[in-house]
Amino acid sequence: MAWAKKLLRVNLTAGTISEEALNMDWANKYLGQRGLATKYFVEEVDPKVDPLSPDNKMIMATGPLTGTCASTAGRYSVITKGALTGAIACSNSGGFFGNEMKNAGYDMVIFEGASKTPVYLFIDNDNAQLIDASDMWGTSVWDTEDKIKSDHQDPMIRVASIGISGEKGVKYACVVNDYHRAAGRSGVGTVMGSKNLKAVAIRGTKGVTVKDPVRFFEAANAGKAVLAGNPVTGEGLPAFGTQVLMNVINETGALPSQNHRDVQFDGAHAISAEAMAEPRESDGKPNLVRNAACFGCTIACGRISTIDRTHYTVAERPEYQVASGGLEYEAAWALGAATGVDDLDALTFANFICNEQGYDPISFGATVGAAMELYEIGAITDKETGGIELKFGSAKALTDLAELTGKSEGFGAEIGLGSKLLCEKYGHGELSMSVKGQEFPAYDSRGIQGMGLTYATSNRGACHLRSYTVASEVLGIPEKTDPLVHEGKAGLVKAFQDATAVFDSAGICVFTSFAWSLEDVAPQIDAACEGDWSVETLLEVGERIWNLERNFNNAAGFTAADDKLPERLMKDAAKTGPAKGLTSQLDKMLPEYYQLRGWTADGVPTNETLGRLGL
Amino acid sequence: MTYVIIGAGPAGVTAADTLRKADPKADIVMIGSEPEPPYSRMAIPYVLTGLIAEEGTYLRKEEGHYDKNAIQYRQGEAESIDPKNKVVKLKGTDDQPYSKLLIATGASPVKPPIDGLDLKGVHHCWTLEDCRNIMKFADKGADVVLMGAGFIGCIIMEALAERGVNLTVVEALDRMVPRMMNEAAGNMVKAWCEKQNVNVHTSTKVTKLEASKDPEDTLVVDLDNGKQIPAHLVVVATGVKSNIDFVDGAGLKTDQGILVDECMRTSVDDIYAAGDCAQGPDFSTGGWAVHAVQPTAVDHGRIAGLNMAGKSAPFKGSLNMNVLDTVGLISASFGKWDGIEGGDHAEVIDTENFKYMRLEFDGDKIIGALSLGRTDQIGVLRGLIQTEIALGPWKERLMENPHLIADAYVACSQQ
Amino acid sequence: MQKSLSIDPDKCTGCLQCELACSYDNENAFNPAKSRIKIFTFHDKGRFVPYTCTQCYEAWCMHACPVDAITLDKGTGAKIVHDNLCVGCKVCTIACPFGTINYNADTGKVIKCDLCEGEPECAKACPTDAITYVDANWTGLEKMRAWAEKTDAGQASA
Amino acid sequence: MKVRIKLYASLAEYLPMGAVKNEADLEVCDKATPTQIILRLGLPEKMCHMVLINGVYIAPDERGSTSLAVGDHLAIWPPVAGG
Repeated sequence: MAWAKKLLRVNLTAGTISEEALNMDWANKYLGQRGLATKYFVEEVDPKVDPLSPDNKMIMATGPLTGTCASTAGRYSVITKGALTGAIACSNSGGFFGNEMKNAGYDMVIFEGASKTPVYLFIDNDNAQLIDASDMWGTSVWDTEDKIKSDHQDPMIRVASIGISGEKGVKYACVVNDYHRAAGRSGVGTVMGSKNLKAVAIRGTKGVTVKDPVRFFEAANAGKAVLAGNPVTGEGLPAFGTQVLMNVINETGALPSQNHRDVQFDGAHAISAEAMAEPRESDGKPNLVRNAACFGCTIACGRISTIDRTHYTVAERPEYQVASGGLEYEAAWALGAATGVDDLDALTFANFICNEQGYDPISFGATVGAAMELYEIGAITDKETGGIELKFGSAKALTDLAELTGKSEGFGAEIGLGSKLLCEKYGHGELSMSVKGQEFPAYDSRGIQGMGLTYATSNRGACHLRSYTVASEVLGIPEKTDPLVHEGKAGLVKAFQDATAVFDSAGICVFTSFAWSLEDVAPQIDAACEGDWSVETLLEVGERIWNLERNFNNAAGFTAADDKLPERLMKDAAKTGPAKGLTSQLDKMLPEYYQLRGWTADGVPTNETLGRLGL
Repeated sequence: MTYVIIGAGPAGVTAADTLRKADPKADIVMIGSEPEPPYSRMAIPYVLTGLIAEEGTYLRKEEGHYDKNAIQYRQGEAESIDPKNKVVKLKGTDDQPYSKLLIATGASPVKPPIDGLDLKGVHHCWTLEDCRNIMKFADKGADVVLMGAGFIGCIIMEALAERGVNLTVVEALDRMVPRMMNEAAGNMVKAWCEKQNVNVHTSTKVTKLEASKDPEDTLVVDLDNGKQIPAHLVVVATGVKSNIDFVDGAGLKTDQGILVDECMRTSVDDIYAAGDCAQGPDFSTGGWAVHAVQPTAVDHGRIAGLNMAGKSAPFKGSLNMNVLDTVGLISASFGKWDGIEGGDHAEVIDTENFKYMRLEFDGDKIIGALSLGRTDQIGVLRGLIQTEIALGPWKERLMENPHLIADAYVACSQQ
Repeated sequence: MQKSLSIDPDKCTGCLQCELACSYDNENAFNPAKSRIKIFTFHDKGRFVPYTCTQCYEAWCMHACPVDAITLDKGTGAKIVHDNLCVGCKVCTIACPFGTINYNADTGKVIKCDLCEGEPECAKACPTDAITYVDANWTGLEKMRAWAEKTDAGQASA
Repeated sequence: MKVRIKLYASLAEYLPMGAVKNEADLEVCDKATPTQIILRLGLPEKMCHMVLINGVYIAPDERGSTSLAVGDHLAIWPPVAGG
């Protein structure tokens, strides 16, 4: 019922595979996916483990709704200790892989140890086996996916794999499924690479059932009707995708540009959703081919794009002239605004390469931005870059580095360190725009105050997807708050964090939350899953998950001192826009946040809090 | 107007129904030579397995179908045709006059020239009567020898295996289903059958059958390799031939079957032929062939019916195709599965998982295919071949991965 | 006026809600592998094509069935497989040139679209109107039928 | 006086002739309010979800009372989101 109630444990060191019953006591307390897999992870893994050691584990997990007809219910997450951050990592991906895992009869797959030689896991319903992947090692995500489908002569196999970047230890490598959906952040693909695990391929045909089908259909259909009737999820996202935010955030004065030196970018329009839809001069066709959905998604915000055939990146390379996964907002920001590059085709090309070689465009773009600043101040020179003129705004530098980083060659290997290690290496740790080693995404914490607290307290390092207060502060969802003030943001962040943990653990996409509240989600979970699931229970689950993750990080050695933003955001005021003259007010929000969380002033959950949540 | 149909198999019944729709007022007479209502030989194996009762084989399930459609169903065996007087002579009963005649007499199993085939316990598996006889002998654990591992032999094999008999198959040619499969596929089927505990002898002939007294009422089957196999039952499935002897003297041109044109007309006015007895247009070769399979029989029957009723409906030709379930391994063949000279082919063999796919091309068109271990969307192979889709860039993809047939079909036909 | 499924690939986002609805209605489980409608994804063109039975007038599957297990539903025009009569011989699966009738090894029967007794779940579940159930005369399935006519003669004139 | 009008996403079709990159200069009367400009450009009111003057959000009940000054940027979006 909703849960398959079974997991697969793969010991890569021993080459063994075994089935286990899912711990349903835990499922009742942590729901699934992010929450439940984190519970398994913290129970089984030493918090001090080196992320790249065989003692680290990696869990691919679905939620109870994954594979059902609830809208967007095709998600899975990769849970591990992040290679980029050393913190608990949970990266969520759409596409069609999560559904396939559930249909093969598994809620999650736990990988432990490390294989001596490259392997991939092939699951064909009840039959799971590790297969030699030596002939795929050194190939891209795209080639790996094609090869596995071809080897098994089954185009319906779903594949999640790593590219060369993940093999070679680029710190922010992703796990990519369905060619261009990715569990993108924190270096979960790097961990996978360290285990010599090239791919997980699944064919599942068993079907997914729910507790009360009649009620579930009603609840799921009601949920879909809410999404369809909501102007954001029903019209805005399908038509313009997340990229519609480029002009919004720029206008709001919260679009970090050139390594967060500025909060607005002159080239914003040129790399926005509006630009993606404009016919280009050479062939009269727009960058955007069409929108596309992940499994079960009735929103369909995904972009399918092509690059202008005459563009320097692809003119001689027809293999990149076909349609593929196009720019989403965060990627476009990092590849564009963060680096000062306003060439839409160059960004699209870099994005293709990120997908093809499996690494996170956010961390990559942000790191290139940081490197550009290092270059500008002379901390790195042409000698280090191998002759790449690493100037802000250079499309050529961006696309060259994209290819080099994908293969971890030349200066690409340095970019592959991530901004924190790179900046420290060249003596300017302060230039890394990151928290807990993970680069910021596309919102400036001076122009959107809540996001500063979001980044600082995110359990997986700087991240917008742990509490997307942009929704409230800028977009007015569910209600408008003032982005420039810090008052009330601690509570807002906490509420978003707890609710988001529920969405991430249910098997659905957090984008539904633009239209859905937990009032819309609870009936779907309650009809699908055994047990009683109300908004209140779910919120408690969300809070429990948040504290579980925090506890792990604390045990791993993180302290309140790690809940901080780079000095630039605390001291250098925004130069333009509504936030002109403003810095982040994190120091005012953080104590209030700890208090609201029931944590000590040092950011440690009190015994009372832990007891209340049953931790 | 009186339409007369000799034969009550799939071709005959389809023709009768088609004629009724096309010509509501005409008289329609269908003549069958077996005592049961019109039934399907294809379904006999499922009676053997117990999945269905005999009634389950009937070609039309609706109560009173023939009466309701004013199709007069007459018992009788055609002796000869008198085209001049437009009369069919029937054995031991009144002649049947016709305005237009359809010959749909099907085919019969051939008996190889081997001693002992008349012994008790030796049967074809062709009629319901045969089926009843086989069921008497083929009990669980009984020793059964199946002569012939062609298409029909294999269909029966599945049923016999399911009854739990100790089964031995003897095939004279070098592989199983030799007329439907190449060596690679035929050998894969053999390996599969052996894995399912069926004894398979290929390149082996039965030399004679003898009655045995130990135990009572059994047989001994002598093979040309010197072996002797005991049997409670021997099933003979060594091929079929068209039932056309009775048309001698009627002036119809015949070859392997009765020659018909693209409208299923024979060489004699107002006489048509369809189904296993007809040698009709062959889609793949442009020539004429007997394709003794169900889809061809009903296509023939429908085309013949339409043309007899005066609706011009020329036939583009039948595609030789088969689908077979050999003890759980499902295979299919289409068209020129053995290819043409100078044509490309794509082939993937997965011996371990008993999966096989081979596509034969003429330029960028598929002209034939063989498949084992796959059932999904397999029909698109017919579509690809018969609509002569120019594959363009999809040919290269299929050369790389022939399992993309459905994608190729949809891409090329629905863009 | 008889209705039929109308398919507009340009509107399809590839979400598979149709496959989920279809499989649940027919198999009591969300299982795209058992859906009677299938979305074909052409990755490098960014194109998604919903694909299912056209319910052709003179259906090859229906005629080829040796045991009369596939019949015409006069109300909807659907060709219906009767599980109690189907023997699983699979002849229909090679006879249908669209490949839209398929063998289900779990049940030993074939499965195909039956238009859900006139209320197709796929059309109800489609969020973008790529699949609609409309008057038969102006459906996109005409395109498939046009292809069907190439398969042999007699089809169109029947 | 001249102000800069910016209409994005599906509102782009309401841009005056000669607009570039979703922006156009518009001659309006002194102290014009967002509501007046929305009416003049024929924008459906419920589509005007986010109304920003120089990047600062103007709440729906203030759109009729907040005046623009020379050179101000008035940017308007329908309901959108991303992430």
